[in-house]
Amino acid sequence: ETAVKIGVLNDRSGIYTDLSGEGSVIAARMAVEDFGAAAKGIKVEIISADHQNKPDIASSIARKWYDQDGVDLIVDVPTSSAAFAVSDITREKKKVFINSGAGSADLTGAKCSPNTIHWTYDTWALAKGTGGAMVAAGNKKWFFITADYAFGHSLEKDTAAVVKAAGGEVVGSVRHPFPGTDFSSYLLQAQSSGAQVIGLANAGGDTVNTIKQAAEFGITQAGQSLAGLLIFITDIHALGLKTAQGLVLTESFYWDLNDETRAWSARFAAQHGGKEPTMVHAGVYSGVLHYLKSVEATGGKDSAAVIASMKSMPTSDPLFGKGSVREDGRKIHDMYLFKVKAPAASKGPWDYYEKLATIPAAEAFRPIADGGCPLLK
Amino acid sequence: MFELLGIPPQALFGQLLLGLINGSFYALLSLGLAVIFGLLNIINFAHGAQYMMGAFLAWMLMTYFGIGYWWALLLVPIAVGASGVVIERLMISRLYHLDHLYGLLLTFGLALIIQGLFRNQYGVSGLPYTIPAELSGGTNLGFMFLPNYRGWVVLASLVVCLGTWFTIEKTKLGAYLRAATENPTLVGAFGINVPRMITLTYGFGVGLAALAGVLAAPIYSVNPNMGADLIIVVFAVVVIGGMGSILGAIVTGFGLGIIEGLTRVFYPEGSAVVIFVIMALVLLVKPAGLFGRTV
Amino acid sequence: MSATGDFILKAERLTKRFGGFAAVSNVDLAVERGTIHALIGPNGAGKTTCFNLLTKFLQPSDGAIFFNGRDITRMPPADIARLGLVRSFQISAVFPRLSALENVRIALQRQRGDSFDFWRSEKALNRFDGKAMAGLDEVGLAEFAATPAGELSYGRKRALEIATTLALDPEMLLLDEPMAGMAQEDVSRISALIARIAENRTILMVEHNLSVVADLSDRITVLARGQVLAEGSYEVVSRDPRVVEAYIGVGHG
Amino acid sequence: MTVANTETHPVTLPADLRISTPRHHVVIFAGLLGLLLVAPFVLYPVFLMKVLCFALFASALNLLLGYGGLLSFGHAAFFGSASYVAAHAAKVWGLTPELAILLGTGAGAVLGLGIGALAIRRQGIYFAMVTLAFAQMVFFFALQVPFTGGEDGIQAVPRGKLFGLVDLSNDLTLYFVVLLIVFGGLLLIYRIVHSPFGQVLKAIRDNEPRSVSLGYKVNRYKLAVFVMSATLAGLAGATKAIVFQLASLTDVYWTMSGEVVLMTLIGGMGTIFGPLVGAAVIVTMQNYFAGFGAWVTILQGIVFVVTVLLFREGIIGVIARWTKKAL
Amino acid sequence: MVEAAPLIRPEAGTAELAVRDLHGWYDESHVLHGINFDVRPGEVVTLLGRNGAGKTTTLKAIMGILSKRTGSVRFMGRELIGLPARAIARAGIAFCPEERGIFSSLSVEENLMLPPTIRDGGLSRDDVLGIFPNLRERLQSQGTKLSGGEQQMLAIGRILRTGAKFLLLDEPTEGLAPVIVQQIGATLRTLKQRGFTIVLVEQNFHFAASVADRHYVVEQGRVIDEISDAELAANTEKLHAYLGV
Ligand SMILES: Nc1ncnc2c1ncn2[C@@H]1O[C@H](COP(=O)(O)OP(=O)(O)OP(=O)(O)O)[C@@H](O)[C@H]1O
Ligand SMILES: Nc1ncnc2c1ncn2[C@@H]1O[C@H](COP(=O)(O)OP(=O)(O)OP(=O)(O)O)[C@@H](O)[C@H]1O
Ligand SMILES: [Mg+2]
Ligand SMILES: [Mg+2]
Repeated sequence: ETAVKIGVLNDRSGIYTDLSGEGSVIAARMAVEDFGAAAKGIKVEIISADHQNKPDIASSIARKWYDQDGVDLIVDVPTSSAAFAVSDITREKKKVFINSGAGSADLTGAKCSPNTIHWTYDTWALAKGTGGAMVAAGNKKWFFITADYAFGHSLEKDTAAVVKAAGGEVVGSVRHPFPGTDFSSYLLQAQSSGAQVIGLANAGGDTVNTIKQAAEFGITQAGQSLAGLLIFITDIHALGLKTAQGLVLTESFYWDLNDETRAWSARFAAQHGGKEPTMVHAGVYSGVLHYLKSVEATGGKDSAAVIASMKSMPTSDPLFGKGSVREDGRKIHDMYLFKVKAPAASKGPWDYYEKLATIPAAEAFRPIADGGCPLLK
Repeated sequence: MFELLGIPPQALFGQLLLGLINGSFYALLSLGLAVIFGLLNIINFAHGAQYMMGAFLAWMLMTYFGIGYWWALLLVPIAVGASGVVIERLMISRLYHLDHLYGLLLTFGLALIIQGLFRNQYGVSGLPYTIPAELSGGTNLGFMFLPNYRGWVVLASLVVCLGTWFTIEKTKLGAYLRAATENPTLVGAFGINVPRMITLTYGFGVGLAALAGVLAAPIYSVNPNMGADLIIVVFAVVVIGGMGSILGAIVTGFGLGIIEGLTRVFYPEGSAVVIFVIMALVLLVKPAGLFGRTV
Repeated sequence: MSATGDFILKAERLTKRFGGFAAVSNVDLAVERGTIHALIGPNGAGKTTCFNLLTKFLQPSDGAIFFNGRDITRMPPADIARLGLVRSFQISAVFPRLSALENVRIALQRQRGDSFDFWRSEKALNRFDGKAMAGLDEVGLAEFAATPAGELSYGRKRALEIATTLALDPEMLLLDEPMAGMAQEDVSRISALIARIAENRTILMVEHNLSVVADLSDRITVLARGQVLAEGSYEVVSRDPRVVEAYIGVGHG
Repeated sequence: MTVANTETHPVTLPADLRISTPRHHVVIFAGLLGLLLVAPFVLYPVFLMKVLCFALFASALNLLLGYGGLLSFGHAAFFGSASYVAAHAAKVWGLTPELAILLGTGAGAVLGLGIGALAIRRQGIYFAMVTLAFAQMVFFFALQVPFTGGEDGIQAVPRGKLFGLVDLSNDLTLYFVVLLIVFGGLLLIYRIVHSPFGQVLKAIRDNEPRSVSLGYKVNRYKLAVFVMSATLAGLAGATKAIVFQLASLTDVYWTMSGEVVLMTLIGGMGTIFGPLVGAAVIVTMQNYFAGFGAWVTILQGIVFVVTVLLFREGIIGVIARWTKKAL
Repeated sequence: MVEAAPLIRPEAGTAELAVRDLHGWYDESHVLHGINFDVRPGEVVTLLGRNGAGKTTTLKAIMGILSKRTGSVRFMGRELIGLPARAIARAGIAFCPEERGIFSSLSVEENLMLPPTIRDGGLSRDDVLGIFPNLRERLQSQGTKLSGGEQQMLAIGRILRTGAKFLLLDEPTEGLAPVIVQQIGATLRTLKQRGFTIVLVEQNFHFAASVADRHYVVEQGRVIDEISDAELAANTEKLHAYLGV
């Protein structure tokens, strides 16, 4: 019998609590159940902790988990900075890290690691989805409102590249301090720039505030569109449809995609106070399931063997369908472009999205050769 | 048409106006701090948390009781002010005979508790609060589209600030307050109920924070952290204005809002630190602050 | 004592304006070395302001100050103390949480120069203890050596302040109402003390206790409304009708 | 505190007032060293190193707060900047750990000089607010300049080889190096407090104008102690960067400044050993409650409030009162 | 030292203020050890004593601004122990502290007008300015910008406005020029004629002798002797011993 210990490390008090948090633990537990671990002689224990979105806390918890508590696998870890920290330690301690919550495409690019798999989405894929699809729909002129730190810069850079590649044009951008409260000044600048799309290269509370104030200044009514480059269904939930309507965004999962996602989500919501799952929750489920399959396949939990098996075996689950894990650690599946419904079009809570397009797996993610992952040399 | 440093004048006016709106919040918050500091000699670190409570309470009234904005504007400052009264009676009042830094530490702790509790209960993603119907929409000023609500914020804040200033600097009550700041024992020995005055003042200052919170709820995201970083900027505002002075708090609040607004246009990267840079300059040139009295 | 012309402290045309109000205007003051010089005058005459100007706690609006022939008009206060011109305060100033002994020792420690020697043990200060005790004894505070200064009564705080000031061994002392609030017995004791320390120092003092002024001072300058009203020995000054009217009053013997 | 009923108080002879190093201080320092030498064989060394780094940080703050009477609410600026500089030096420039730490400490000192020169122009709570505001400025700076890595911080800092010889990747080896640094720092602080310089500091804290009138250049003393405190905070931060192989925004954020004040407060302001105990308590608490999310903050808040209201002297302060000994 | 003097135990009854066995503490330190004395209506009574004898503390204890006090202080038949300072002030006692207590954030005028009027019959603002003309010129300046002596005038002046007829004055002549001292002496005599009752703490014995009806000598937190003005000449020797003159 193999005893596996899984650590769910994510935000349980901060800005990403709702999109990761306890929901990820529930998702991991559902994966263990659905896999039927006990019946297969695999004993799984799940523990969890709050990394408060800080790399230092994430790294010290990960260190302690690996050194002292015998954890084999860490999952989730939203916030890229924390994800990098955990990735480094996982590599040093030769364990397994499946990231679902973080965005940075560097996790499988310049900073890739043999022990890290990036599951659900990344900024490149979001930029590709939102940027590419918007330009394709004829919205060629872009203006960026960017959070003034590394993450915001890279989000802007990636998206601008996609926009330009698709034949669009960037007419301007402005950088706001992080975190900010008042965005009206930047919105005014965006408004007078003559852009068709205002790309929000920020995250969390900043994005929420920008959208809220855009509604106040009548930005969308005046004909400009807002494109969220890193925004989740939980943010839409917080904003309310009245404010968020018309916003365009990309995600890899939506509870209301098909029968299978609806069935799974119903089970999830029952355990999570009626809240529907986010793509991060879905990713945790899917990742843990695939990990357990590989443990079963290799007959043990030796990290190197398990990871090799995870990369060679195709993935398959009710949430993301069929997919694969690339050599650089990137999990590949379809992505979707959604538009937020108007309040009148919504049938109830959590009925928020209208699907505009599916970005097929093959195109959704950055080609492996472009990432510059040193593992491949 | 002429341009100013590459910015068309309309845009500039627009930005100035927006700065003024932000300044309204700085002014209201630093006024509350100055009032509390003035009498209790305590830096109310919980001010940001109480501002947040104001916004949340408005949201709760709306969500749980269907009570709208206008009532919230009245009820919330009273309710949060009352919580301030309780805090003052139970905790802060025990610290007056001690070094002032204990007050700072106590309210810092309170801020952590209040923010933590709200975070536990409501998460941090923020909650929606809509602009009251009477104030929705906007006015086209020619150079910009001014949401009516923002115009209202400036107006409300000006009225409250000037009213408070007048009361403290020009009335007998204000004289008691100022005297009690320096030597409560002696003022008590003149026959004035100093403890009650102090308690009510704290309640009032906290009420001002809550009022700012209600005003902010419709335009900024209502979330537990909304006051945490803001309060540090307000501290800097207060240092620049000079703590002894109510007028200083108000004028500097509005002024810095405008300066910050302009920085957003000319050098947005610097807008986060411009107030701190000004603070450093003021400290170099006039350590007591622009309106401060040297004691 | 006759004028030798050796002036340790000289102020010329000293002026201080607060807004439009001139608290001190065009005061010429010359203090002869080795004397006790008193500065008297009605309340609000500008005596304390003069002190503040001389020790640079206030910056003069106009005029010049010379100490030992050196122009100190633009010198910061701490430097002036180092030159040997030290003041006491009208409202008593002690270190409330330090013991009386430590209060005096802090002043004695000044002789070592600025003690930025954070690497040395404070045991180095033990060598001042004898002197500090002697200083306390002089003002009658020996038995309170270990008492925190904040717990001393008002009069004793004043005494302690004088002991502390003396410990600096200054060449010249400015005392602002050293007897204020002191009990009679202390007045006599402190008078005697001042007379004794004046033997090899110069003292400029402000004092309202006329008998003390009469006993101690070699020379007196009377200020009124910021200006010099009269100057001379006690006998001369106290008979000046303007001084009697403005300051001494008719009821006083 | 000695309370003297003046008239009945026995005359104290000068000999009793002589300054000497109390024997119990020597004993406690020795005992502490002994304990810390054995500890890593019982407890998780990484945890112990964290406690040690924070103990030094809190002691540095205590030097300023407890003995200089200046409450800095922005000490994270020095801790964090030093941590960034040390991490950058070790990772990008490839310096050996001792050089990286030295460089980081120097950064703390320089920053301390800059901020201190301005901050000491105000007293009391103004001082607290000014330091807080400056620290926030440093935070924004750290967030925006490229070399700090923004949100990501500087990660995967190599621990390297001490003097190019001793490999520090082993936790235990590193522990003893950290112990040496921190213990040295603590002894230095002890000496500063009990030096002629420290005596002048006490006087300034008590009555500033009087100190000026005695001829002390008060601002230089305040600046000196500020810089010393900033330097030692820097030493703590730089060491921490090497231990955890990471420098991040947390280290410069204002909550860090608050945390270290809390450590000092709960251990006992103005006591030698208080900050040590405070650091141990808070780090343990954070460790233990890491899984409880927002409750860590709430709990810290409660500790703050309770300590201020009921327990002002802090743990060591209370013990000092019981035993009637300066600790 | 003096030979043990009999403890004063005057009988109550006619007294406006009767202090009995008053003990007082600063935090832990016990400073007053059973003070007893009486003040009759319309009288000026001084407390004399060396520095640190407990004179100021006695006034503070009467005024209710000492951290702890026990015993009995009856004012017009009403017990004051246990009342907060503001109630004592409202009962008609006004206090002028030795450190003057001028407020720096208030102008001279505001300082003067600060204490609320307790009852009718106080001096008017102009009366006060008539007594202390120095103040008139400086009404708009910041309170603590006044000279030491001017602050003293302000501190006395403001309590005369309140209408309180019972004054506790702690060293009111300290730091005042002789002319002003004489003026204050005259003022006190006028007040006395107007029916004020005054407890005066004084170091300036000549001044005290010129205004007071009776003197109590305080030593080590106890009243050790009582001398009436009439007996003064006969008792100078003893007083000198008490006060170390
Ligand atoms: N900082 C200041 N601003 C404005 N006016 C001041 C200031 N300091 C002193 N004055 C005024 O200057 C005059 C002189 O004051 P000063 O303190 O020198 O008097 P003094 O001679 O020492 O009187 P006293 O004997 O009462 O102590 C007073 O009228 C006072 O009100
Ligand atoms: N705040 C205090 N804390 C502790 N002890 C004090 C305090 N103030 C005064 N004392 C002590 O109480 C005793 C009486 O002091 P008090 O001030 O009443 O004396 P006093 O008679 O007014 O003397 P003075 O003439 O010097 O003003 C003194 O021994 C003094 O040291
Ligand atoms: Mg004077
Ligand atoms: Mg007294």
